[in-house]
Amino acid sequence: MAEFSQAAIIGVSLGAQYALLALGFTLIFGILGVVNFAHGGFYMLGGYVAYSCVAYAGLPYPLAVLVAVIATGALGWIFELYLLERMVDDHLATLMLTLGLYLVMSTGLLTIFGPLSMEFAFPVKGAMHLGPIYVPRENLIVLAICLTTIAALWLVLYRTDLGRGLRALADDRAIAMAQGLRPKLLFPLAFAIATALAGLTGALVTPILSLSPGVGDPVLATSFLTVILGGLGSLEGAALAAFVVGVVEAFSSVYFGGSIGALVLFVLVLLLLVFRPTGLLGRTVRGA
Amino acid sequence: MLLQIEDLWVRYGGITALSGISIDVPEGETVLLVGANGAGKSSTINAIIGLVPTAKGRIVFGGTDLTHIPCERRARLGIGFSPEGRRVFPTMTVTDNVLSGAFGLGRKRQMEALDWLRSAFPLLVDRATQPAGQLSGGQQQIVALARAMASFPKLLLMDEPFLGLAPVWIKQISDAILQLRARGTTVLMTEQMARPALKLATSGYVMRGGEVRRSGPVDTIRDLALADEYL
Amino acid sequence: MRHLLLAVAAIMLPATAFAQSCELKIGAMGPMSGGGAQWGLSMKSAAELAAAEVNQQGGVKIDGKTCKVAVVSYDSKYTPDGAAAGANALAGQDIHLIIGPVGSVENAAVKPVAARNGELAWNAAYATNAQEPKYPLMFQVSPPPAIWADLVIKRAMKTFPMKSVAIVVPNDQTGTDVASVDGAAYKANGVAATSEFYQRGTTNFAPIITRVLATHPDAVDTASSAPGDAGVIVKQLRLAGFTGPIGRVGGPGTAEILRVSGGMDVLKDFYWYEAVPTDDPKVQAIDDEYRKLLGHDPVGGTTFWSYLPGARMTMKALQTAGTNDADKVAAVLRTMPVEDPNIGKGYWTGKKYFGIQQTLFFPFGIGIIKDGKNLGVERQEAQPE
Amino acid sequence: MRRNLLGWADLIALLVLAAGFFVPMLTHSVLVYSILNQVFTGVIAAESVWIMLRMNLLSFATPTFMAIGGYTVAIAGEYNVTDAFLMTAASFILPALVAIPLGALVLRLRGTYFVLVTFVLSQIMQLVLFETPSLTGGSNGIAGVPPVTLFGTEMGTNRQVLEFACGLAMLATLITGLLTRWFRQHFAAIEENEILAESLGLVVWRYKAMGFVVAAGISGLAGYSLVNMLLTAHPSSFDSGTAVDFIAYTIIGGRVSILGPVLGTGALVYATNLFGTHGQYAQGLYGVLILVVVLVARGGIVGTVAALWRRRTS
Repeated sequence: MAEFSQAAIIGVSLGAQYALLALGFTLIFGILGVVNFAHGGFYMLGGYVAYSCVAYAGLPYPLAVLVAVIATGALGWIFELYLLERMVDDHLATLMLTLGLYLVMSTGLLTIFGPLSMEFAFPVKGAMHLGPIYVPRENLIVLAICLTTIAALWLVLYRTDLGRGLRALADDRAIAMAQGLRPKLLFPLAFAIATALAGLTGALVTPILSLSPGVGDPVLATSFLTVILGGLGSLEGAALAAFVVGVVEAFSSVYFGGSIGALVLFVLVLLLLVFRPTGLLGRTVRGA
Repeated sequence: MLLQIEDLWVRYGGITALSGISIDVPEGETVLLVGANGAGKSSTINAIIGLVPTAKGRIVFGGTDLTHIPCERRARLGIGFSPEGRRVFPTMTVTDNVLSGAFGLGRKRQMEALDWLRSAFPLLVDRATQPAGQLSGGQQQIVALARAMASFPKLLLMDEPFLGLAPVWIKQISDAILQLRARGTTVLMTEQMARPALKLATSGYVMRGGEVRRSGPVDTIRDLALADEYL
Repeated sequence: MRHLLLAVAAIMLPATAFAQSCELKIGAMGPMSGGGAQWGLSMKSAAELAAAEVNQQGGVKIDGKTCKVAVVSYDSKYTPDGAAAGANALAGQDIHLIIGPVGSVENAAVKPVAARNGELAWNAAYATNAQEPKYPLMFQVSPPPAIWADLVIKRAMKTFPMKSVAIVVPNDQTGTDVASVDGAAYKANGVAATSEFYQRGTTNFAPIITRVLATHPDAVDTASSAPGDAGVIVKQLRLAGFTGPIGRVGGPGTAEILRVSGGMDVLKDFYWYEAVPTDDPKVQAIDDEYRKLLGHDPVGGTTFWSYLPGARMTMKALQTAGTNDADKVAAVLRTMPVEDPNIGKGYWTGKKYFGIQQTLFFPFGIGIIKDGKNLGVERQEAQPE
Repeated sequence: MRRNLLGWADLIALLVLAAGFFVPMLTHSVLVYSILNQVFTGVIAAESVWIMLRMNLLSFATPTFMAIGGYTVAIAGEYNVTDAFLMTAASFILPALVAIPLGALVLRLRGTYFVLVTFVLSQIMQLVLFETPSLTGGSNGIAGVPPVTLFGTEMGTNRQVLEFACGLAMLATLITGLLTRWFRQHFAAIEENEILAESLGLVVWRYKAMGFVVAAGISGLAGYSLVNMLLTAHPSSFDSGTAVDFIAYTIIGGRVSILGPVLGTGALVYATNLFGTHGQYAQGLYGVLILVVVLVARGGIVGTVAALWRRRTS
């Protein structure tokens, strides 16, 4: 029973992190039609910026996270506006561009910071123990921030003009433009929000786990899996699927071990595809 | 003249869709483009809003040459657009669909538009929170129309608003167009179903094979327009 | 954009532009990007230092001419394809002496290719088939766990008595091989051992740790997990309330584990294997020498130090052989005494385990941290086979 | 209308590859052999990507089927079955057979969803390889695969390995050329507008399935070529990340013609080897190259050359 509760706690905290990443990934895909291979790169960058702020500039950690969010968002903005925007309708070209960016980013970070993991610790330490069950305090804080961010994102998307504009562009770009929505303004903004989410996740999670060049690769794989499960372009689906992935990963790893556990997740995704080819909450998919 | 089209050519790859048409839309009037499928009606509308590029010719709206103005800026100049096949934003609620037509106008004007449209189309109240993709064709047409009107446009473009609709919806939408006209909105609409559309229009153009065959006040084109309808 | 192109061109130039009259090139090949970048870059530092030392003394005499030694590095990306391509690319530049590759994954692919090309290479692979008699040009800089695991475990048990251990490793070749070797060594010492494999690319180990702790082991051994992973494992083990000793009867990287896990207070009780006695001031002096000769810091650490003796001996063998021919250099190498000015005296080993005596066995270290205090790395002398 | 079996682009591609047979007469450089070997393997893999792109499907499944082809050869080698013709057939047919049920699953998907799902397929293959040590050697892979035999003669030298890889690449190009030429209009219709094609009476799934199965077979040939070059079948050779390389080859080369994958592979493999000697900067330089080509040379190498040619002649 202790194991069961422990797995559930781990699953939920994994799910919240995955949700932040997958929401950004889905946002970029849904609105721009771009598969962002650099998503893991922005996660990494978020971690390194926050680390640099703490280690070199002596900023307090919360401020460092804020700087990381702004920096990753700004880079996303610039990348979309100056490179991606030129060929935003060519899905293969945008895929290659994000891939190229990822390679450049990871090489850049490796060159600047070296190959070793950084000494980057979360300022709040320790765990709360309830009998055999424990909950690390840092995980609670990160969970709270993740959930708050998801709620804030939801408010922006569903309760503001900006969100309506973004969703309209996601639904039908040509018609949205004909209604006067400005992609030149909204696309970079959407990309920046998404990369800032990845940066935020990186700044929050890397001090809990580890920060080294290469921590971005698994991020991409997890985002893919989550988005497939949730249904492409569906933000609710991505959020829901993120928690499913987190919980399944936790339970299967606890009960079947690491490598079989990963297989369980994949098999689950395949099974879902047999019965529901559009994912949990997906709709008909636009062509690439 | 609110909208003036002079010698407009549109080409898709090797195919010429419009070969040098000229159309005038006077302020306050409802102008109808009729013709069979492939006559070039939608190409004309799409060229005005900027969804297809013009190969040659000029489109002047309220004194501004639209030729080199991108699509999204044209809408902001005061052109409302209700596209062929409705194309509402399927995942967004009815209210959000309508509000997206008034993007960036500020909260006050958006609410004003919403109140006005809701009083004109009670459907918008009944189905306010339903995703537009789940509505019937006629209901979607109302939403598309309301979305196009939400920015209080000077010119409203309507591409085949009756397409595939039951008579009860045609009636509702016709009433709405008449209301608009009463408010002084200029309308340019296309329609294959000439009969109900002719009741609404003040003047019209009959198109065939990418060219204008005849133009003038409604009465002068009625016979040709109806001949096409049964073609 | 033009600036970018110029920059690319500028980086590409040195490889071709300075074809001096006599320059002998040696290779440094390993992962220099991605998760394993530390290894490849450390190896490169070792090759650079060995070359710089030779150059300082005027270079090597090859076929009657005195040549400067230059290091050409190749990023194998920690893949077999990359490593095989690297072995070929280096051979294409007439390079027959390679410092690297590092891991089993690369080594498996390099073996046949290097044999075909006549290249001598140095690995640090832990795989049970890392060395094979049919590949006589392959050498090893340090022995695999089978040679020292027993010694490390015996020493650890003196400080940390234990009855059971859980070994946590990735499900790759090195992981599975080391888990079985370590497991056998623990069992030989009367410790019940279980292995727990995690998927490569795992970032959060909390589920694995829940599973491990359900079996209530006395100790947990992170064996050959990447140092970054091991650091997270330590951190999360302690968060979960595990108070037993944590070991690392596997690869180097304790400094990195210490950084990632959050320091001595977290690490608490820890024992590990070091390929060289890292606390020895003579070993640490290697870094100063590197700085003196090359003017900047090495990508340092145990991998750097443990690759250096192999690189130095290769230079010496090259000098004696007077030729770049891998077979001749290898022949000299095999007869050379195992000795290094910084590390000390060692032996050739490997015959019993691999069937070929081409593995360097130098003095190594066993480190102990007890109650959050670093007791230091104890020097262990190498034993002749 | 008479249908040509092959177009001029296919013939040029075959000629370019055939030049590989003559390289050993000019040079014995290991580097040249190595690069060419990688190019031939890469061309085969990139062609399987290209076939799917004909139907507007971007596939990351190439390594999955490469693994099946490669491991087929490696396992057969353990039983000393090394006949070139037999193994070529086997490394084509087995992946193609596996592709039938997989295709039924994934071909229902389109666009980016297809991209992501095929990416996941290649990750599943990795886990399958790890979890079946008795068959595939698990994480150790299968080392020491014997060289192929052609008419009973062992093809073990560098030169013979190169010639065999060249032959496989030409075979793959021939199959790709025949397939895409034969179904040219069908593929074009699907690429242009699948829904429209379907409404016009084209049985879309049949052509998609055909393309997917043949592309899988060709990937299998690439796996054969790779294993024969490395003499090792190892899970990390078939990592999902390698799919990215094959896609890059195709897109950088240009997706408009079969010359795209051929030239793109040549250029990028050469660049990889050039950058490889710059150690830690290799990946970044590769990334810069991709960015530059995509931004500056739209349509890839072939598309850009064609555009320049048209500009000159018009």
